[in-house]
Amino acid sequence: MEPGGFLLVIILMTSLVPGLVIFFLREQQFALRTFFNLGGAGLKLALIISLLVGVYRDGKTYSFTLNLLPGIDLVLAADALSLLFATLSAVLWLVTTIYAIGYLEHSPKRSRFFGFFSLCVSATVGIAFSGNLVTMLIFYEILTLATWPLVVHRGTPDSFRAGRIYLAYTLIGGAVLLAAVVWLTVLAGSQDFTAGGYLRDLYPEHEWALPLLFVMFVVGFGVKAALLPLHSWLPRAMVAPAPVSALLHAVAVVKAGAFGIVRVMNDVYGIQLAADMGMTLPLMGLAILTVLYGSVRALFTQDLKRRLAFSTVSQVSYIIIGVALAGPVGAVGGLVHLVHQGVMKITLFFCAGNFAETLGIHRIEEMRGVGRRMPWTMAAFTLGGLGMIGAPPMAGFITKWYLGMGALEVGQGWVIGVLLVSSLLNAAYFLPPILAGWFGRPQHHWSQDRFRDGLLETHWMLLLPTLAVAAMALGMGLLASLSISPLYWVTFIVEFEYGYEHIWRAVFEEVDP
Amino acid sequence: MSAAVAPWLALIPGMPLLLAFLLALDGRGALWRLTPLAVLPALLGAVLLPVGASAEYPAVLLGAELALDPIGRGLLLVTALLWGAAAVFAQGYLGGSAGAGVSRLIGSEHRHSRPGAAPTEPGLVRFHVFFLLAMAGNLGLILAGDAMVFYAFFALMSLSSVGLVVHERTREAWRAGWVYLGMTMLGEVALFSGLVLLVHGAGGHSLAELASEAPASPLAAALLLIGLGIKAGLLPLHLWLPLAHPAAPTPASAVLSGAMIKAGLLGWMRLLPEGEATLWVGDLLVVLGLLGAWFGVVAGVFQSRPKTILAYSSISQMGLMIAGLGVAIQVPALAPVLMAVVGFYAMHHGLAKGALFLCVGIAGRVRGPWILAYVGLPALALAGLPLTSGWVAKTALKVPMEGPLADLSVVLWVLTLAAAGTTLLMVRLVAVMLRERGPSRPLPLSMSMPWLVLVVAGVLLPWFWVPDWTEASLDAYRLWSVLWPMLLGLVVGLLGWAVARWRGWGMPGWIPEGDVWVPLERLGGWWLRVFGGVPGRVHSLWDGVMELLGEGVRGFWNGVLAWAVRGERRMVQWEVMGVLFLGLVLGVFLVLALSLG
Amino acid sequence: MSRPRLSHVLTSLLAGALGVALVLILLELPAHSGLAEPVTEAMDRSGVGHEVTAVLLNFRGYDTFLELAVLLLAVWVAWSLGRQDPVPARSVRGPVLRGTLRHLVPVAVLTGGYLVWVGASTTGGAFQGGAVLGAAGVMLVLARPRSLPRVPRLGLRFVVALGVLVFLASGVGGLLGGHGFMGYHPDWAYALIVAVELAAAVSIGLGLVLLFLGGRVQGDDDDH
Amino acid sequence: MSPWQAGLLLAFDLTLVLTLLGVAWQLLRGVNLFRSVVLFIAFGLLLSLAWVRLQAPDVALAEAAIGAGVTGALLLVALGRLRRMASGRHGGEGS
Amino acid sequence: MPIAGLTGGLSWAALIVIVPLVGALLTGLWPRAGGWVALVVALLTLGTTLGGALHVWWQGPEIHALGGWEAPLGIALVLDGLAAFMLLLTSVVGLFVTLYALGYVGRQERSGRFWVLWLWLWAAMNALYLSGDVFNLYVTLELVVLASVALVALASGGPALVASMRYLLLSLLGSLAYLMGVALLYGAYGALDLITLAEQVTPGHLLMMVAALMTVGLMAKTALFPLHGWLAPGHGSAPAAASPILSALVVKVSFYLMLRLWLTLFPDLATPALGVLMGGLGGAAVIWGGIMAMAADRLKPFVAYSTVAQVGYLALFFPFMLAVPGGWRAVVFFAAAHACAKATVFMAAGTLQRAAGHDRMSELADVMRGRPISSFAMGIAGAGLVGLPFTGGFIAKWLLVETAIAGDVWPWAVVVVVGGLLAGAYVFRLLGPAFLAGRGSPGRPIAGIMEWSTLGMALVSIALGFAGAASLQLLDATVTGPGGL
Amino acid sequence: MITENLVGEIYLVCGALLFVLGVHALVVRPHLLVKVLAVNIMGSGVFMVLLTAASGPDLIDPVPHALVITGIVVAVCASAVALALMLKVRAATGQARLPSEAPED
Repeated sequence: MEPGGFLLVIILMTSLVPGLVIFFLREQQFALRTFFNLGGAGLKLALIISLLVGVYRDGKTYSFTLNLLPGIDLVLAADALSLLFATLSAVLWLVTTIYAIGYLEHSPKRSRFFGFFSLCVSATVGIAFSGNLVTMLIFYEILTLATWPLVVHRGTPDSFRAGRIYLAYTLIGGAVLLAAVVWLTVLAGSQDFTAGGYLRDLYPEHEWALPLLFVMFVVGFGVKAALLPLHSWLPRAMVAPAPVSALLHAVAVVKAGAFGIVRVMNDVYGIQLAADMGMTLPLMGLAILTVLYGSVRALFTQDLKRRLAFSTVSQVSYIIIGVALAGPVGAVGGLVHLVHQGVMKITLFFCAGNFAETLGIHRIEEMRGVGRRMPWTMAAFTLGGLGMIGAPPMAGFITKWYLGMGALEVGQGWVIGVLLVSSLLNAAYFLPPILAGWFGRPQHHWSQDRFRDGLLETHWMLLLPTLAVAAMALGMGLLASLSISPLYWVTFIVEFEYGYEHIWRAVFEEVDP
Repeated sequence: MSAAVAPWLALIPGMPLLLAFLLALDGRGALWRLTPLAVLPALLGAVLLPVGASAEYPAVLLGAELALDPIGRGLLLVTALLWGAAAVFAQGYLGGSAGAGVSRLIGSEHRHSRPGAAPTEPGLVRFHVFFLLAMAGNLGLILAGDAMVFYAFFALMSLSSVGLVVHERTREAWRAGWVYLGMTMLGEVALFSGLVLLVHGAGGHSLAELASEAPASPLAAALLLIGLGIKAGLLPLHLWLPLAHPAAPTPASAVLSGAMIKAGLLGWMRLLPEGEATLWVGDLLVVLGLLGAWFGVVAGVFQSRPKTILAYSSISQMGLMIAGLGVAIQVPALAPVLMAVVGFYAMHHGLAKGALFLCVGIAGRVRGPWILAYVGLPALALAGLPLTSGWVAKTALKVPMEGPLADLSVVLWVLTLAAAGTTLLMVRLVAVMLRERGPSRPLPLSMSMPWLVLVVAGVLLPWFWVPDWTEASLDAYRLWSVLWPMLLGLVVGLLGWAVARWRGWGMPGWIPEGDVWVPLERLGGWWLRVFGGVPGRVHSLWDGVMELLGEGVRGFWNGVLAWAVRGERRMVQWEVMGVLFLGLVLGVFLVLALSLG
Repeated sequence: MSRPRLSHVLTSLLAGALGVALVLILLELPAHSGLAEPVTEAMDRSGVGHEVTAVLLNFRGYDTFLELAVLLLAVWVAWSLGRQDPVPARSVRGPVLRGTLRHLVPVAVLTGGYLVWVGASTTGGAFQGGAVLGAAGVMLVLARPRSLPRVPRLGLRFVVALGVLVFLASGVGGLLGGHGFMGYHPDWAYALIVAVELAAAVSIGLGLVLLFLGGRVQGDDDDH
Repeated sequence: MSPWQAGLLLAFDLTLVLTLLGVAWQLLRGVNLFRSVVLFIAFGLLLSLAWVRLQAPDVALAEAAIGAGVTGALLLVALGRLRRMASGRHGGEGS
Repeated sequence: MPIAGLTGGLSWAALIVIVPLVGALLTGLWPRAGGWVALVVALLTLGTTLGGALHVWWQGPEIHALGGWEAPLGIALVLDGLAAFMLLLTSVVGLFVTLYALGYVGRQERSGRFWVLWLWLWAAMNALYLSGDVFNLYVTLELVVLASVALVALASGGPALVASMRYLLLSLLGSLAYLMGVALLYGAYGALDLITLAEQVTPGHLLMMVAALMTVGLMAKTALFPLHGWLAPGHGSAPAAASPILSALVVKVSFYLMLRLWLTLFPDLATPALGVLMGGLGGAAVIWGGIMAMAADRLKPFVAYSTVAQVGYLALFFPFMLAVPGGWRAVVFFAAAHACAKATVFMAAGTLQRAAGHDRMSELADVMRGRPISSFAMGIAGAGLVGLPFTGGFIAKWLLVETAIAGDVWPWAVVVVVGGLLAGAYVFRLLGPAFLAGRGSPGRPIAGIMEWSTLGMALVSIALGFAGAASLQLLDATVTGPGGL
Repeated sequence: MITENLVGEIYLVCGALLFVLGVHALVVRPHLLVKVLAVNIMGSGVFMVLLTAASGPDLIDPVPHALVITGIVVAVCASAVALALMLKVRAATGQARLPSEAPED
């Protein structure tokens, strides 16, 4: 174990411990709860930043190992990819916590909510730092467990139905994943994630089992990533409160699935082996179907959050397309979308939450003219929506660009066509609400109108996080070549972790690293 | 100087952006009055910055580059001028208490203003924000030094001008807005994919690299053709244009038609890959351009609203420029010259068309024939009156084609006839405008000055930008060759007008506003009526099936539960348990005995 | 009885089959003398002369100890299942029973004691003796000249547990003395075994009596 | 032991075994509970005879005292209580 | 078969038996002091058990010849890895149940009975785990049966009594079948000592009959499908402090014995066909118990049916012992994980039942919300039942699936995975109502120690999630037959 | 000696049959008292097997004797508990049989 390994454990604890403490706080202990919430979130972010500094500046490696069973360890490790996901989670956790505090003001069961919320974040960060499949499986299952209470948080029959479906899907996915991980462990032992995979030597011997396992992994992780036939829990889970939809269904849960697939592709099988097994193309086909299907469904959905959810279904598969392209540039596109999509979608969800909280808007047609009452939120929504469409200079554009370039690079130019259709569909379901919001005439009064008295259009704890993430979504695209941008980072990962030569030059042709 | 280039270049699109941001931030103040100032950096830059000035912004996008080349410089100047003029015009057109359109704009359902602050129209602020955003895009794309930046500004311009089109929120405006938006999005994605292909081929995204290293990819060319053609009003892709221009407020129409429409052209000039494989692009452009030049005339003549006529005129004029560009692609030897000419033409057209659109706004305030004083000069310039910019432009376009390099006589003829068409259209415009009788209201300086600036600029334009063959064009033959089509158009137009007045005929609406779009729309409506229910029906069918399935599953599950409960009740019975016990003892024994032999 | 139930038929068939199988297997049992030889060899270290007693209280003393524990537990269970109120006295009906009791009980106690005593060397032993004692106790209870307390008092509880306690004490003594749990020092074996047997017999007797008393339930009164 | 002495013993054994089985069968039919209990006591006594035949006098003694005696007494008491319960509050039980 | 050697002198094995036994006797003499005696005994037992386990860990199995009489003649106490593991499990669960019962039975007039029976049961279980003699095992088995039957019957009321009666009769049937097996063994081999027998047994019809009788007899006690009928009513109606003992521990006792017998006496009989039969029964139990749990409408029968389901996994040791050397350890670990989780759930269920005054599942939501500690503990335990990390259940499930796959008997992996899903379905059916909207109410007052001990038990099941490696290592020090499984 | 073996076999068979008879009655007879009897008969059968199986040709093995004595005591304890429980069941449910078990029809 590296001496710094405990830092990883402490990072996990910064959300786990507050979460557990919060469970046992009384409803009225607002200040204390907020202290734990924000303190934990802030501390986590600070620690992760120090980790970043340690990794990048001082070149340290961090890992923590705990023996669970003979030959099977719980391994936490910080590599560039895990740091990417962890940083994303930590940043968005902080933002979402603030948002959630504002959002849930005066609503019941806040202690329970924040307790599970923190558990979810712990699990997500755990997934990020997982150093092997077993560890990832463990945190993945915990994520399932901790998310369910949030989905049913409102306690209505609707939310229960959603919760049931969510559980049905994720538990089955988890079961398949468990079987797959165990099987793989039996075949190859429990090995740490290795860039380029560690199964190459086994393939000739198990040329039947390994592809099957791959399929099982895709199914297992695909449930959370909302891949096509396994997606329908996601739109239903939108009955959850907005912060949940925002952080969990835009970032934590679905990204955990996508992240898992990325790990399996890159660090377990290795892209090359996956391609040799003939697995990348079907996976990409599935992802493409998901992209298109999600978009079409979003188009025909009038409920705002559900529309966003279907959009998530569609967008998360971009990540998978990128990885399945099996080339460095595509990998950059896919991985960077992990971050981009999260930030953009969380923006949109925050906006939806703002609309719902402030004016009681839940459906698209109710958005008419909302831009006049809530211009800032509407602006953020516009930025998020444009980002989803892939309009420059939003973050989504960078993704789309690299996906397109990646597709060309591996000779799969037709994928661009998919991107185009998807962009058009995205435009078809995002632009109408945007236009209606800015230019529509509201035909009736809002079903409610809160927070009118203040200086801002809504509660500051709702507005500021929204604007912050919107700014991030813009900044990640506009300043994509900045050395702290996700793109820069992802390029680093792809070049130095996955050993693709010269990708750096290919991406930042005019910038010397 | 060079140290200031980068911030200066950045400020050209940055200033409107900044102002838009401030405007949005303030929300209700009078900051919108500052809108015209946003063009200052561009104007000054166009004048003062050295040609070839360029700057890199490594952190932005994938390493952004802004540059000022000769064509860009001219365009920048004109564009800035136009935007500035439109901005000033908008102050009077929309803003003042006397504004005619203002009453329409006050649709504020939720006017909530701080007590004490002057009540300001929120729609006004919104208009100016989008106006500034579009301005930023337009100015920026001229400066773009790499594909990414070009695309970004292009998209910014296209998308934010949607806000200008639907600004008035009438049915017409929405319709136009949707059509515009839809086609714009199509254009965006086509442009995007074209760019991806190009950049992938070139291995870099700066325009210089694209020009020098991109292989001629037919697919990329076709995509660019579509993507930019929509903006440029290329013939079958022009559908949005006659809808959007009349729907937008006048200052917006002016920039839409005067400045933004050129973005497509500029894009082609910058991006179209050259080479054997893409020669057909030139052919196509020539054919479509010429068709467009004529179609614009024909369709425009049948219009009865000045802005629509102007829109079709734009289509027609763009057709000319496109044809010029096409020739330049077809005949690479002519390319340098023709490119410059097309650039000049674009500048000319921007100024003239901008002025004309402003005239439409002015027409609502001046009585009767006085309008002729405003509309005359720009209309004539557009028609190519000698010594105007139009004359120089048209001549300049034709002169290189007459050279021996290629047989372009057909093109020349059509070009020439198109000039007649232009004149005809102008006559029709004037006729329509004269017919419109509004109450005379004071014309604020903010509306007349911009017009004046544009007209003066149009007049001065040729003198600042004198190609070496200007002298030659002054000779009689050339003079005539420009004049006779013009006269032809004039005569036909006046005759037609006279006949119509005499007989009291109205112009038949043979070609509706938005020409092909109208039947398409009808077809779409029919399609929707017939098949519109299909998704719903599929959905409800799906729902039904799922419900049935769910019920089946639920029923099955309940059956299983009931069956299991019954079975359990049986298994709890002592006798059953006993039988099972004995059976198991014997069973295990037998299994063991049999399996062990 | 009408037509036989399926479960009965099945039970009969299966039980029959099991019986046949068991018989067939049993008939193939090899003849051997089991542990007879080791027992004989170890007799001189057992402290007693009778093999069965040696096995019961020495070689497999742990079994017997647990068996006493079972009895004790059964007493507790019967007690915990039964009614908790005092058992009322009832007059002994008829002179015959009274006379019988008067003579029989002392005889039974004597017989029991004797059986325990001879158990060390020949047939007999704690259980048999205890059973006789228990029989005497049962008769006493049936006669019941005075009411019995609701829950056995401490003294009575102690006596019931006496067998287990003494046995356990002896066993722990063996453990501490290095002879293993439930072991005896060879020199003391006889005395200890007899002591254990006596205590066990008393406990068994009392335990059996208490088993009789256990299991009274509501609606069950011995009065009539 | 002479052969026919052995034969006689065998006959005795057979008779004993058959009686045991017969008694067991009868008492397990459970037609009359009291009869069953009495038969059970008899069975215990017969069984102790069998134990004697199997050269296990200790077991025989234990069987007679405990198996037949104590168990029998327990059964009788239980039966009596059942009957009292039946005649007390609940009807129609105990046979 | 690494055996450290026979010990004279002070022996952990003997102490482990003696301590609870002394406690049981003391409680019997002074029932009113039962609670305190039980607490002290629980702590001491835990201490001695730990000592014993450490002894096994460091020095290997201990075989204590009782009374100094060696194997064929005397009785041996065998403290090996398996026994130590089960003892440790019993002690830990026992400690928390004791704490819980301190609050539950309180100062009721009849509380003494509970303590007596519980400590007797504990002593009996310890004796059983340590016994190395087939006949002695029978005696201890009877002790366990009588004590546990009485525990069930402590709850008055027809259903509880009928259930305990059924349990008693079936147990006696099982015991006698087992005893018949003992008789056959002795008749054939003239020995009772397990290790001695293990060296002598030869596969044959007799041994098969012995295996059948003993296995099925113990199956009935373990409530393995289809002989589970007595369990749900019994455990469901037992007193709240007794249910966790019965479901978590007593069921495991007979399972332990079955496992022990198969490991020592019958390893040669473990055929694939038998594996299919028993594993199939186990799989059926998993499914059936799950379905019945879905159908249950009262909390405690619901939990009891979950036990029926989970017991099904235990039967997987038949296919596993054949497929993988040491594969049975997965099942043993599962038994421990299940014990911890199930004890927690039953304890929490008892709390809720007492707080609400009933245990109808549809009406418990308020109390579940009002009793967050119990509900939380139940949540953790539920995760344990489903096999979610970081509980012992996850490690157990992992081991089961891994064993099945490594042994190339993957259908059992499917059984385990599907069973986990079913468990997920019914566990969330249990926990779901706690999240329904509405205010919680704590219901009737509850002794605090009941809730906290429940939480403690739940934490143990998490701790077990980190004890996998150590457990397996301990289990490696198990005395097995010559088959060397 | 043949007869000696034969004697053993007679008792072995008897033991087995008693066991089986007991099982049968335990399962089939509804009344709990009879079930208790049946358990005892079963036990007797097992004891008989145990005693007989070990009675070797010459030496008498005392171990089974001890076992059977122990077994008898255990059996009587179990019977006592079962009877006590039976009475409670009778008191609680009104019948001394297991419910859901219809009387023979």
